[in-house]
This record gives sequence, structure tokens and C-alpha cells, in this order.
Amino acid sequence: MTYYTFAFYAFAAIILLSAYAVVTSKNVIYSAFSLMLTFFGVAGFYALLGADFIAIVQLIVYVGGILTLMLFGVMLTNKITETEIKTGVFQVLPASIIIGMFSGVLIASISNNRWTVAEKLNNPQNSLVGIGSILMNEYILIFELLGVLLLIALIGAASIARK
Amino acid sequence: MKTPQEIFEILKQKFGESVIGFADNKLLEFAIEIAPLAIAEVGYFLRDDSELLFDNLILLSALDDMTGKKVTEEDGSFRFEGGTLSVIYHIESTSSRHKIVLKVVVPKENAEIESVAYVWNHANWEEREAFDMIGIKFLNHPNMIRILMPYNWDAGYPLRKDYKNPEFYEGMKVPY
Amino acid sequence: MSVLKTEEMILNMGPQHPSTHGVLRLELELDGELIIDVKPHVGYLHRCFEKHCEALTYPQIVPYVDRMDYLAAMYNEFGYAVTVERMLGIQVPERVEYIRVIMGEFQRIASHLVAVGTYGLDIGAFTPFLYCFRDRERILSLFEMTCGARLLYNYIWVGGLSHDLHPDFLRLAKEFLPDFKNTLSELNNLLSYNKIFTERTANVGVLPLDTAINYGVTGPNLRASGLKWDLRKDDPYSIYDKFDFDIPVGQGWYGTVGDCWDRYYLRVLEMEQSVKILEQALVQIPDGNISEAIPKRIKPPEGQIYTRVENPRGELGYFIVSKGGLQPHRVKVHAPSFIHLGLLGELCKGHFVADVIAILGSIDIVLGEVDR
Amino acid sequence: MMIYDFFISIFHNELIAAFLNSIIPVAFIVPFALFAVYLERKVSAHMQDRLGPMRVGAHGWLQSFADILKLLQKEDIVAAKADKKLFNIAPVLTFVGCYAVFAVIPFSSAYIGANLDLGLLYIVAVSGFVVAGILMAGWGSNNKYSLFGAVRSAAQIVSYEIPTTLVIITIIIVTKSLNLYDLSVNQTSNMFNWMIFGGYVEGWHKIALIPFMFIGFIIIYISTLAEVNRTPFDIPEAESELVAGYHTEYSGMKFAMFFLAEYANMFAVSAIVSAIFLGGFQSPFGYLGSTLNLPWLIPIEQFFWFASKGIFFVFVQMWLRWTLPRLRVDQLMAMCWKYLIPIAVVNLLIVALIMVL
Repeated sequence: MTYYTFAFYAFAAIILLSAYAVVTSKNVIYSAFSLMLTFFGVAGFYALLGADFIAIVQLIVYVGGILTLMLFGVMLTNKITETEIKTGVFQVLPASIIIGMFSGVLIASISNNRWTVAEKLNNPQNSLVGIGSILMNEYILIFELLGVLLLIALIGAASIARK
Repeated sequence: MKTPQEIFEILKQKFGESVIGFADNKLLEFAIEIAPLAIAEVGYFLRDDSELLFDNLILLSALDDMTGKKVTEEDGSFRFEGGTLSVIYHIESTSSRHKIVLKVVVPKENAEIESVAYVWNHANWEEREAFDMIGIKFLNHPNMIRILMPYNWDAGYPLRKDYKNPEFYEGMKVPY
Repeated sequence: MSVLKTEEMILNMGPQHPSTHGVLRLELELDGELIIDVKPHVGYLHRCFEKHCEALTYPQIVPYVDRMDYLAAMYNEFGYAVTVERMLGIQVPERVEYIRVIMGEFQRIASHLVAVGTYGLDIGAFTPFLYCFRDRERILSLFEMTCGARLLYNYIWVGGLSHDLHPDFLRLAKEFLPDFKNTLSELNNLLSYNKIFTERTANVGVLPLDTAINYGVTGPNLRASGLKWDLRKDDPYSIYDKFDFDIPVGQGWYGTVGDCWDRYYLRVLEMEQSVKILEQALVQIPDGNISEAIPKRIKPPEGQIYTRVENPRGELGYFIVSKGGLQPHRVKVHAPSFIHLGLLGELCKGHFVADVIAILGSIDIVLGEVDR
Repeated sequence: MMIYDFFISIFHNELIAAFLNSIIPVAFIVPFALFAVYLERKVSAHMQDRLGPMRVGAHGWLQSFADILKLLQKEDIVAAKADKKLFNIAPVLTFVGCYAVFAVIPFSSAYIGANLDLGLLYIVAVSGFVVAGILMAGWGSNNKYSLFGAVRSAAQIVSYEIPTTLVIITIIIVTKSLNLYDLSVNQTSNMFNWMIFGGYVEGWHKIALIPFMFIGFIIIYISTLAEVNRTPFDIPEAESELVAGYHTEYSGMKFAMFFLAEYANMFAVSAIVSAIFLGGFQSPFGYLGSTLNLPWLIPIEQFFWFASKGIFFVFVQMWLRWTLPRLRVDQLMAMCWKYLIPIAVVNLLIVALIMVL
């Protein structure tokens, strides 16, 4: 077993265990912190795949941004320390039906797919330059549109928060 | 600037019966005695009248006059039956620079005085202290609870002359 | 859009908290970081001073008054001595009056140094605090040299003093004053005019003059709100009429009149005025016997008296009722800190949590005096 | 030759070499923290006209060791109603976040933990763990002061990351590289090749860049100061209002962990600032090793310069701490959003314009 596969299985274990904890934990705060580990594991996967820029963006956006926002939300909206923040199991039957359908679709698509392994990239280190030039040349319109979309979201959030 | 006598005349004219008279006074101070339930009204007048403008309550002090009949118990401790408590208001005007002393005397058994906390905000805490220490109840006070002693102190009012230390406080022996 | 339901958070500040200046508990009602209400809970240091007084003779009370405002113990004694002397009708020798004024003004400087230094500490500046304490130590050494104690002196007695001055006292005191002026300018450059400091304190906790008077605020806090009211000039006692000094008032230098910066800076200006008084007193002090007016037995006539002096924190008044015995019938103290603390809730509303500290520091309370 | 290659040549095993390579920063951080604690005490003492520690060792130089001994002996208190799991993990997570930053800091031309191309971005990324650790500590302590401190701290770090990142982008425009090692290597030969003097750009661009580089330097220094919660931005642990912020409830070794993380962080941001703007490990004057023709001396000299620059900025942080009062939380946010970010954006645009022309 090479170090690479060892690292892969280690990250996979982190993702699976922490994702399981996210879903099953009764305490929302625990779920949030487990989610941080999941994000970390996913970032590790990206790094193993040579997509270091994606890995780092994953950390910046999800751990630094979204997770912090979630923690803030949980910590500030509850009356602090006096009520336990718990989740429960509700609507078991409808949920299991939907989950069953979805997993059926997923299993079918996975088993019917012909998996191919991509060729190893020559220089996975310099992904940033590639991403930059693609974004700024081929996909410039989409990139700018995304920027506008985010700006609209930002203005909307600010105007809602002001009320 | 007005002398206490002049202010007394003004008050007497305005409030009549409620202004009882010059309390007996010695040493430097001329106290005007006011009826317990009229003090707030007098206070508003003193504060707002354009000639008087007593805007500053310097000090509100309560005391046990020790005028009742002294009854000695078997164990040597004593208490006073009847008697009076009094509250003394030192007020002055920061603009006209005159000052007077008001005095209110109430019987110990039913010690109730109109609060002046809305006239001079300063009286808010001073009245709480007077309640805490001497046990005078101020009517219409915004927050008439103990201030210096514990909120659940039930051994009486410490500055009364016949106050006795409790034997226990919250299960602890006093003095420990 | 529906209104979101929010709940207030109750935060207990104290009794053990680094910046409540003693054992004070503040119950803060918060909406996020904004203050909705502040409820001070006092009494953790309550010793029933007034009850003790009823069981002690008049001279025995002197050491007890030290323990009220322990940062200005000299002035507490000064006020008490003046009160009882007025009851008895004693005239004290001129040298005693001079020594009392010297001690009183040194005490005012020492007390204001603590106020100003700890105020810097509350805002987060540690260094000015130690500069202030360095100079305060020199004043305390002068006191120690005079009466053997650094904090609670039992020095000013009814009718006189416990000791005369140490032979070196005048020389060392005169040496101290120029050094102290340097400290003041250093303090001003380091703290008073610091941009962050003025941002933190200007326009914070504004106390309008009518509110101040209505709440019975006195001393530097009242003067910072703009009223020229100093008992040393307005209700003279001792020999303050012999000295030439000004009464600084708040002018809203960096913001509104009566904000935290004004209250802070007024103390700095008052220290300058104290230096001015000291410079005159240390030169003019006459020789004489300091103990000739001390009565053997103090038994004031029946009656009541209220006398007030300008303590570093405000108007310190003693209301003494005598029934003609050796012990007072009732002693009630007009404690400036107690009154100023009653104002805190009013000042803090609508400010941030951090401002509570700034406001509490600027009104300069001593818990020993609040609880007595 | 990199130290990593040296380890491989000895052990012939990548794993052992990587492990040894990764613990080298520990060998730096721990002595540095001991030294920095001592320095902090002495700096504050001399600024305040007093002597500071004088009893333990000559001039108190052993004071930090005595502190460590004390912290080791302390009872490890966990508050009864604290969330034990989070409470115990939080200091570790915070320290891990700080330590991870050291992976991309070039200590000398012979040592960098991981020569990442995205080094600068990586630093921004891992600081998210510090935020999470602080929030965890605040929540786990079950104390309102801790929570207040944690929320303030997190808000502060997240806000001040924006001007930091903007300045970093400005640098990327000039250098076209995010690699801290390359950045440091390229600022060589003399101090006018340092980024603060326009870097290794040629021609009139270099002159034009200098003022904007200075602005960028000041912005990044202020915002990194805020990110490590030092005065005047120490609001999260403002002792006069929030007691000790998120580490109020911690004692003993867990407290020491936060303490170590704080000092490690102080050095890390100083090192980053000096690596970006002040040539990192480069000497301002040239190397003794090249003059004497002793190539092995150069990396050691470089480490000396790197440590000196880092410690100098740590000293400046201390200097500021013992001089300035503390901002209020809304003033802190106003400073970030109303001043630093707009200035950084304008600075970025101007630099971009200069580089395009």
C-alpha cells in the first residue's frame, strides 16, 4: 500500500465518519463541527487529486465562510446556555420512501456507468494558472455573470438585514 | 437667595396644614417639618417654583429618634415601644444658592412617607437605603427593595436603636 | 415582513470582575452588544459604618472614616474633623489648617491618579496606569513619612493632627511637584489626546447638566457637565479662601459637554489646580503648635449638623445628630460614589458593553464608600 | 539543498523524512514562545518604567521556564456545565490551525515545510480552523463571557481576512506567484529588491509601485494585527470587559496551548508580512557566506535574518500593545469595512493599472 492510497483511505474514513456524525448527532453544534471535518476530508481528496486550488478554495469558502456563518447562526439565535439545541427523528416513513427511491436511482446509475480513469496530469502543481486562464478566456462571460449574481445576492442580503 | 424663614412663610402660605412648623433645632440648621404624605407635593413645588428652584437634594437621611418607651426584656436586650422615625432632607438650589432642611416625622409602627424619587432622582437610592437601614416605607417609590443588606434579610432594620443581630443567617451562625 | 422575535441576554458583570473597581455586581440586560438596562447590585462590602459610629466616641470614629473612601482617606478625616469642630465651635491653629490643606490636596492628586490610571486601564492602555502609580507611590511615601501609614492614616484628628510634619516633608514635597507636572504632560501625550482614547470616550455616556443635578451628582462629574460648583469656593471651609486656584469645568473638548472624556480630563485639570494650591501652601505654611486645640473630651451639644467638603470624588458630607452624649446619635454620610453609582443605569442605556466599562471608570467610584 | 532532501538521503524513507520535516517548526515555536513571553514581560516592564522579572535567573531569563512549570502543575479544571468534548478539543484545534500556517513559511532557502504554489492562499484557508477552534472554545466553556469573546474574535478574524486577502491579491498581480518560497528567493541581492520597494520589477513600474506597496504593507500589518487579536484590536480578550474572552475558563496546559498558539500566531503573521514585503529570509546587505565562499553559511545567515525580521515585528506588536488603548467593537468593524477594505481595493486597482501599462 503506497502512502497515496493510505492517505486516500484515511481521508475517506474521516469523511464517512464525520458525515455520519453530522446526520446522527442530536446536538446541532456537534453536527456543525463534524461538518468541518467533512469539509476538511473533501479538501484532502481534492489535494490528492492534484486540484490544490480547489482544495484550498474548499477550505476558504466552506470552513472559513459557510461553517463560521452556520456556527454564528446557531450560537446567536438560541437563548444561550439555557435550552439545549437538539434535533429529533421525525416523519420516518416518508423519509425512508424518498431515500429508498433516491438510492435506487443512484445505485442504478453507478452500476450502469462505465468508469474510466483519467490520465495522470503532467504537472498537477500549477493548476492555478490553468484555472485562471480558462476562467478569463473561455468562460469569461459566465464568470462575470456569476460575479453579478453574487453582487445581487449581497445587495439583497444587505437590504434585508437593514430592515 | 432666601432665608429659611422666608421659605417657611412661602410654604406655609401655599400648603397650610401640611407644613407643620419649625422643628426644634439646634446648631446651624433650621428644619421645616412637613407632613409625611405631603412631602412629594412640597418637593415638586420647591423644585419648580421660579423663585425657589431647589433643584438639588443634597442628602436624605433617616434616623431613629429613640423617643419611645424603653422596655427591657429578661435577657438584657431592650426595645422601644412607640416612638418616631424621622427623615431629613437637605435641599439647595444650585442657581439661587439657598438651602433649607425639611424634616418629616412618622410613627415607628406605621412608617410611611411619600417618596420624592420622582422629584429628585437622587432620592431613589437614598430612600432605598433609608428603607433598608431604618425601615421607613416610601410610598410610590419605583423600586422599594433593600439595597445594602441582602435582599432576603429578615432580621429587621440595622440602624434602628433596638436592632438585634440574628442568630443565624442562611444556616450560618452569626457572628460566625 | 414579520418582526423577528428576539430575547435579551442577562449578563452578570461582577462581583468578581477585573474592571468593576471592587466588589460590584452589574446586571446587564443586553440586546446583542447593546445595553437595554443596567442594574447595579451593591452591598458586598457593607460594614454598617453608620451603626458602628453610634457605639463609638467622636475621636474613635476617625479611623473608621478612613475605610470608606480608602483612596482618599485623608479627605474623609478632614471632612469629619471639620464637621465635629463646627459642632464644638473649635478654631484650630493656622498651621494645622495648612497641613490639612496640603494633605488634602496631595490626597486629591493621589486619588485622581488612581482614577485616571485605572481609567486608562479600563480602556486598555496599561502603561499610563503604572506611570500614575509611580507618582502616587511618592505621595504615599510622603504620607507614610508623616504618619506611618500609606493608605489609612488616622492623621487628622478633631481639633488638630496626630503628628507634626516630618522635618524633610516640605523639601521632598517641593521636589515632587515639578516632577509631577512632567508626569501630567506625559500622561496627556500618552493617553489623553490619543486618538483611540478620545474615540472611545468622547460622546460616550453624556451626562446633561439638569440630569446631573437631579441625580445629586457632585464633584468632578458635575463640573464636567458644565456647572462651576466647587465647595472649596462655593461653601468655603478650612482656609481654601487664602489660595488662588481655578475651578475647571467641562467644555466638551472632543465631543459633548459631560461625556466620559470631559470627566476624565477634568480630573487631570484638577490635579494641575491642586499642584497650584500646593505650591502656595508649601511656601506659606507658618510655624506653630499643632495640638493645642485638641479637646480632652469631646461632648458636643445637642443638635444636628450637616457639613460638607470637596472630596476628590465629590461632595463628602457628614450629617451628625448629637443627643449630647459622648457618642453621636446618628451619623449619616453623603457618599459621592453611592450617588454616582445610582446614575449608572441612566448613563449606560443604548451604549455598548464596552462603554459600560468606560462609563463606570469615568464616574470613578470607590466601593468602600458606596457600601460603607 | 533542502533539509527534506537531507533527511531523505539519511533515512531513505519519505514518511520519516516528511515527519521530521514537519516537526521542525515545533523546535522553533516552543523556544520562540518562551523567549517571546520573556520579551513581552521585559518590553512592557521597561516601557512602564519598571524592571519586570528579576528573580528567576539573571535578569529573570528563566522566568518563562518557571511559568511553564507552573502551568504544568496546575490543576486541569473543566467547568461542571461545560461541553467537555468541545472544551477539550478547542485548544488543540486552535493550535493546529496556527501550526498549519508554519507549513508554508520559508525559514531559510534550505527549509520550508511544504513548498506549495498556493502558499499565500493556503494561509488564508487554514486560519479558518483557528476561527472554528475559537468558536468551539467559546461555546464549549458554557460561559457568556467566553461566548462573547469567541463570537467577537471570529467576527474580527473573518472581517480582517478581507483586507489581508486584497493585499495578497495586489502582491500576486506584481509577482505573478503565490509561492512564499519563490517570493522570498526572488527578493534577493539587496534591500531595494524587497517588495516594499517595488520588488524585482524593472523600470519605471518599480518607482511607481513604491507608494502603493507601502500602503499595502501598512494595511496588511494592521489587519494581521487584528487577526491575532493584539492591542489595539484585542477586543475578544479585552480583560477589562470580557475577563479573558474565549479562554476565560481554561487553566493549566489547555490554557498554555492557547497561549502558545497566540505567540505562534504572532510570529507567523510577522513572518508572512516580512516574507511578502521585506524579503523574507533575505539579508538586506548580502551574505557573509558568499563573501567568504562558505556556501553552508548562507542558509544559517538567512535563518538569522528571517528570525530577526519576525522578532522585530513581534516586538512592534508588543510596543503597540503597551502603548495604545483598545478600540471598541463597532469602531473595530468600522475601521475594517470603512477604511481598510476601500483603501485596499483602490490600492489593488491602482497596482493592477500600473502593471498593465
